[in-house]
Amino acid sequence: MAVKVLPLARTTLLDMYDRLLTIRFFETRVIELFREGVIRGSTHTYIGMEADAVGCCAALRPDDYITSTHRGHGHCIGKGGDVRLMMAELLGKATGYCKGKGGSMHIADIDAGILGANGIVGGGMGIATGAGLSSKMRGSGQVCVCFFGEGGFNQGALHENANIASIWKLPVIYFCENNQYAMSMSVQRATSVSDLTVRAAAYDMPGVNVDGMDVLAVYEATHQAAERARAGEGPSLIVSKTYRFEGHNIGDPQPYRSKDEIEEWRKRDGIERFGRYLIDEGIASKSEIEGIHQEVHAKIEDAVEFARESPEPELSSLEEDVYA
Amino acid sequence: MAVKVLPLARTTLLDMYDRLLTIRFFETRVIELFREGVIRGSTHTYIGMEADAVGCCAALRPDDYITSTHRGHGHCIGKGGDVRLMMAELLGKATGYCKGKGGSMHIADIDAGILGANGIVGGGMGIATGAGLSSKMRGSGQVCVCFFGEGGFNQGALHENANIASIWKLPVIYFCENNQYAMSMSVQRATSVSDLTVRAAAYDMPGVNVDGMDVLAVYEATHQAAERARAGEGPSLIVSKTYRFEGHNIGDPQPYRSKDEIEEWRKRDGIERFGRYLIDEGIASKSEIEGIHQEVHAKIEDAVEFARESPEPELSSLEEDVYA
Amino acid sequence: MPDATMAPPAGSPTATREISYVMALNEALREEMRRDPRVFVMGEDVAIWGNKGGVYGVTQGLYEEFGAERVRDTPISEEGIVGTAVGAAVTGMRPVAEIMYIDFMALAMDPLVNQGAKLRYMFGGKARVPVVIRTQEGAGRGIAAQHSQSLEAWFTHIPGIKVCVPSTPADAKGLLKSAIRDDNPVMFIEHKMLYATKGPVPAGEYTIPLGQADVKREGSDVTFIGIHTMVSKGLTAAEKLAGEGIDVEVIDPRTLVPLDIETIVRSVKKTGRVVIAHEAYARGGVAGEIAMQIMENAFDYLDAPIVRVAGRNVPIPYNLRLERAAVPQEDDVVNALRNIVPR
Amino acid sequence: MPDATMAPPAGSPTATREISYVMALNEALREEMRRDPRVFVMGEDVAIWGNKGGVYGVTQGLYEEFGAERVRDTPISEEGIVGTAVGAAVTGMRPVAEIMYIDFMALAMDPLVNQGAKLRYMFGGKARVPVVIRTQEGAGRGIAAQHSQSLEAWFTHIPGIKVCVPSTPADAKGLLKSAIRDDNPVMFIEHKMLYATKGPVPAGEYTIPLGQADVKREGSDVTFIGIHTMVSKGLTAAEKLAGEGIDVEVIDPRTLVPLDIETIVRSVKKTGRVVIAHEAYARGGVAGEIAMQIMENAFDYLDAPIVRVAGRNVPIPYNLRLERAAVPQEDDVVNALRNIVPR
Ligand SMILES: Cc1ncc(C[n+]2csc(CCOP(=O)(O)OP(=O)(O)O)c2C)c(N)n1
Ligand SMILES: Cc1ncc(C[n+]2csc(CCOP(=O)(O)OP(=O)(O)O)c2C)c(N)n1
Ligand SMILES: [Mg+2]
Ligand SMILES: [Mg+2]
Repeated sequence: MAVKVLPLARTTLLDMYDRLLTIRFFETRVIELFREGVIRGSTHTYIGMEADAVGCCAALRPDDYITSTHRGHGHCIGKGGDVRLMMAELLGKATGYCKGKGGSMHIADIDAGILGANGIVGGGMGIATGAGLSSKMRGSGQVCVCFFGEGGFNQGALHENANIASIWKLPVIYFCENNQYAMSMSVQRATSVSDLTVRAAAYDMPGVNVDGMDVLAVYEATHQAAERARAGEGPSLIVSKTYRFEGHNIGDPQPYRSKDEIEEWRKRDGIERFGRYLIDEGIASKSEIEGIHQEVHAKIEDAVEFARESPEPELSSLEEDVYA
Repeated sequence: MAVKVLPLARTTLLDMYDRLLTIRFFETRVIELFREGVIRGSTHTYIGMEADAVGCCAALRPDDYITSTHRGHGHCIGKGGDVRLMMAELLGKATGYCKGKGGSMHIADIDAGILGANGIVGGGMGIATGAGLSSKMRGSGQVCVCFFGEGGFNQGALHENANIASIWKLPVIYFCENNQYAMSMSVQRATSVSDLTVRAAAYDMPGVNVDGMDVLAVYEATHQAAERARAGEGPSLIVSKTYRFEGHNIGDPQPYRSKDEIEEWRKRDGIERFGRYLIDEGIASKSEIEGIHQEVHAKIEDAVEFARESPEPELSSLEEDVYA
Repeated sequence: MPDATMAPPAGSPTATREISYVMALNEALREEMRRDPRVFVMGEDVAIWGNKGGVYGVTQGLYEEFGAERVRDTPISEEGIVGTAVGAAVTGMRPVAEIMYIDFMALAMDPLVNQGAKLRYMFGGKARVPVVIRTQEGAGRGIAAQHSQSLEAWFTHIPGIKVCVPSTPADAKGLLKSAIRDDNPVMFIEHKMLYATKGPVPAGEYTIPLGQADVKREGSDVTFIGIHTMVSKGLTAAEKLAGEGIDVEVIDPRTLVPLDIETIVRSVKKTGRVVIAHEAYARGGVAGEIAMQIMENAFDYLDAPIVRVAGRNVPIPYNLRLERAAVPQEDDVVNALRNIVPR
Repeated sequence: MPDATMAPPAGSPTATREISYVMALNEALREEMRRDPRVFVMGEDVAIWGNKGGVYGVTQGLYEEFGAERVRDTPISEEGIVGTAVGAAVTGMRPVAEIMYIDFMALAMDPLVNQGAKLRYMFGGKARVPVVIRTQEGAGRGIAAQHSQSLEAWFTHIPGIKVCVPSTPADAKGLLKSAIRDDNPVMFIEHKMLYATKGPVPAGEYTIPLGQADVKREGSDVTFIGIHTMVSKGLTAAEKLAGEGIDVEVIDPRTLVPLDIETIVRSVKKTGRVVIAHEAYARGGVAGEIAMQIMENAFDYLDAPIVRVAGRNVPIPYNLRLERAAVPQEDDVVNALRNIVPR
């Protein structure tokens, strides 16, 4: 695993492990609750990609921003979102992040710098660039990470915003999660280049490939990009090579990829790998790791219970929070 | 001057000179007629950039396509448009290319492969890519040149379409006319890269810089890109370094650039240069060149007369040619 | 109901089958692609997603039959998709481009509105633009504000674009075939909650001309004009209200551009009362336009103000109850019809 | 006319100056930028084009006063401009983004409609989006189909967006200041043919609240509701018709969202007759919406069908006579008003 900026504090490392697991357990429960019928709509799980969000967000300041995607639960947990409020939102409850109005694709926590999941592929790119502009104009030193999938890389919004961020030297990190597919469309079929970092040169920004199954490598890459951003040197592109272990959404029969391929990737699971690392390096004992599992499990169950017991929004809330 | 694919037939070279002059004289008259008040609206002249359109289109087949821009007169003449119909259109006459409905920014000649000037910066990019797709699906061997300004390079449409053309290996040539400014915005202020051909790599296509004041260099670059396109190898990017000698539109006070800069560029005038070349290489005599000047002059005057004498469209035509 | 103008199906002139809206659309595409080699399909996940093509299955099996050349999975590039389709149309092809959700048309308005819709006119009539943009709209699946809008009003406003909004399998098939044969841009707007609905569809070849409303039920007391899901809600309400002695005429315009105002006016002259229903946001929705045209053509026949039953002016919320409250339900339709007829 | 709700100008409470619409807008921007450091301007050619900023001069001189940080020339990237503005708004700034022509909004609908307009609601109220998109619309300059549209109906349809359409210098200034202070997205739509028009503008600080129509002329026979250039056409027509004994009330809604339907209904109850005029394409234009709301609120007071005088359903042509014929002219307004009042 990448160790350039390490050693990180032990508490940081354990917190990262906690977050990785939190995402995995959260999503696992989401699948169950979706099948149970208490979560509706379209839900895209982050299972397999946890190291991206956790490694990246661990390298950020609490007041930094992120913009997320339709596959947003991981980013939200990574950046410090509250699983109770998330789960309540998924169950459409009044106590949820969005008072039940947003659902999976619109969870946001402005105070935690989470500028929202997004149902529009590429929809976060302008918001991220604007957040970078705002940080710069306010002199706040905040950076904004713009998460997007490799499928989203072909949206015009990326081009326009990356150019703007570059010429204005905005503190934005374009973080492309290349999980190999956009629904049924493989990156090979959809995209003109096989190494996506080639596109960074078009915006005169550094572009680095990173192993998205290696949480520390992701941390490292983000850390460097954030330093650069805070130093006023402008945006960066990070391309993480990762994989979603589950279908695009729940119910996807996945005719576009083989079971073997999925199995191959599952073997590289970033959470297992990081767990082994913590033990091998003597950072945590096996029983400490197990303790985290239990804690996280309890936390998720608590969130589910909180969500289940929370009230539905009042019908009167329908016309609240819109002013035109 | 670039001479790799030369020698071109003498008639071709003289025809190119004719077209260069046709554009220059046409535009010069347009400015007068605009000042006179018989041309209305917004008119962007191509003076200074003639070698782009002429060099490029000379390397195309008659049935090839082009898409043009708001600065479209040159492209139209280069691709074989009829100056009578163009001038009549600028005067808003029923005999014009668009029956007086389009004006400067919408002149098209579908039969000549001219898929229209365009009032939307970037508006031709999708059309060009679609024309390439159509050629490919029909197996017609036609290519499509997509002209756009360096300002238009920052439109999302470029990104989306260049990617599509690349993955589908469409016979499209993205021809960027870098005349240094987009209205008041210099390419340096607007664009993340100083060498625009760097962006070709983002779409896995060749990108070449070409001296836009050298009509033969432009011919050569286009010729190669067209060969590649017809061979099924996909799109190319050509970036021409050029300059508009006049303001963005008629009346532009040009606070964004200096008189000296304009003078410097005027010295590199591609028409003068090509005229000297024809004489120096013994391809045409001085008096032949003068003969062309007179012919072109007469042709433009004829076009003006045709336009002036043509009738206005009937009011009844207002609701014609729209079906919904 | 199958339209009177349909060509009788070959062999068995009156034969129909019960098939779903999604399969009716699929048949239309398949038949037109077989008939005309210039017709092709492009869009995100149209080839191999799910059960062999299309997020809602409309293009299923087409990739198997017609191959990758004519069934093109595209990158996620809505502006590029529509732009490319328009360009292909102008140069001799007849593309049917799919935009997965109408909400994403917000990314592709320029190539349709500023290019496709206007080229023919701007060029003095010298271009044909035979392009169909297929998409779907509507609430009901809990996918919230960016995947549930009904935006037909945007397109209805723009000269040069025809707009189809079929509500039954038979209409969906017949209209899509006409749209593909049309030489002008057509926004073909399906509804996500209708895909699974079934209805009788003629067995043979037929088309339904654009611009012909369908009187789905005759009645004398009130004219109900509904779009998409509102048509069946109107029919159900009509049955219910028949028991109360209220006789509802149910009209489905089927195409908003061209709008068959004659059929609507004929009905209004008979009933004197009108309810117009759609899911789209009430403010600026097409109900206002239809009402305006009724007023222009039949004001003196109106015995009561025209009533609209439409989406609330809020983004569509995720929560089930809120989502239901945001768009008209059965009861809203029944109440509007009941209230407009004097007791 | 200056509105009753304006704060009296400091010092000289009634002082006004004759200034142009463009300078009134310029003053509004300047004053708000001085007042609040979070306010900034971005857009194509806003800084140094022409006479020191702005294709139509609205931002002139701002770059000199506020510098490159707060007056930002952008690349030609409409989607990026609006997206960036929305993002800056959500994170504490108050951007005023200029889109040079409303036609180009076709490239930037997603960041406004799917993002800006909905974020606050989707996030359960927890985001504020204080962004103004300034743009201009309308025919009259011979720049044809892609530079002359009037597209206010698109924005009026979408919950979460306020829509301003000022017709006078005083309204332009007062509304723009309110728009900038509003915590929600505002489409601020100017009209290209109004920039040079002059009118009295209060000398001191004032704002005009969004959602307040202005009765520009009182009258008792017919209510004329006009947008942008149609307001002055209505006033001229009213003067002309006064000589014929027809007393026209001229109302300028000034903002389409919120729409001051109360003021309109009050007038309709008095006159019983309504003409609504706008340049936008008739089909799907806001006249239909306003008429619908009148019908919903004052049907029993209507003595005649509401008449709309609006753009023809064609792309705007280049030729001068055709262009004039495509949008309502003085005579069309006069005739509509004359015809609606019984002789
Ligand atoms: C503008 C837009 N187009 C299409 C979609 C439908 N869609 C949702 S997710 C998705 C695939 C996205 O792929 P990628 O960006 O790689 O992210 P991933 O799902 O792999 O995380 C698509 C096409 C959408 N939501 N928005
Ligand atoms: C979408 C869009 N945005 C803005 C404009 C206004 N505009 C017209 S030409 C122009 C500059 C174009 O620059 P460039 O692409 O370099 O072409 P050039 O004028 O230099 O030939 C601009 C901003 C437009 N017509 N369309
Ligand atoms: Mg992906
Ligand atoms: Mg330029």
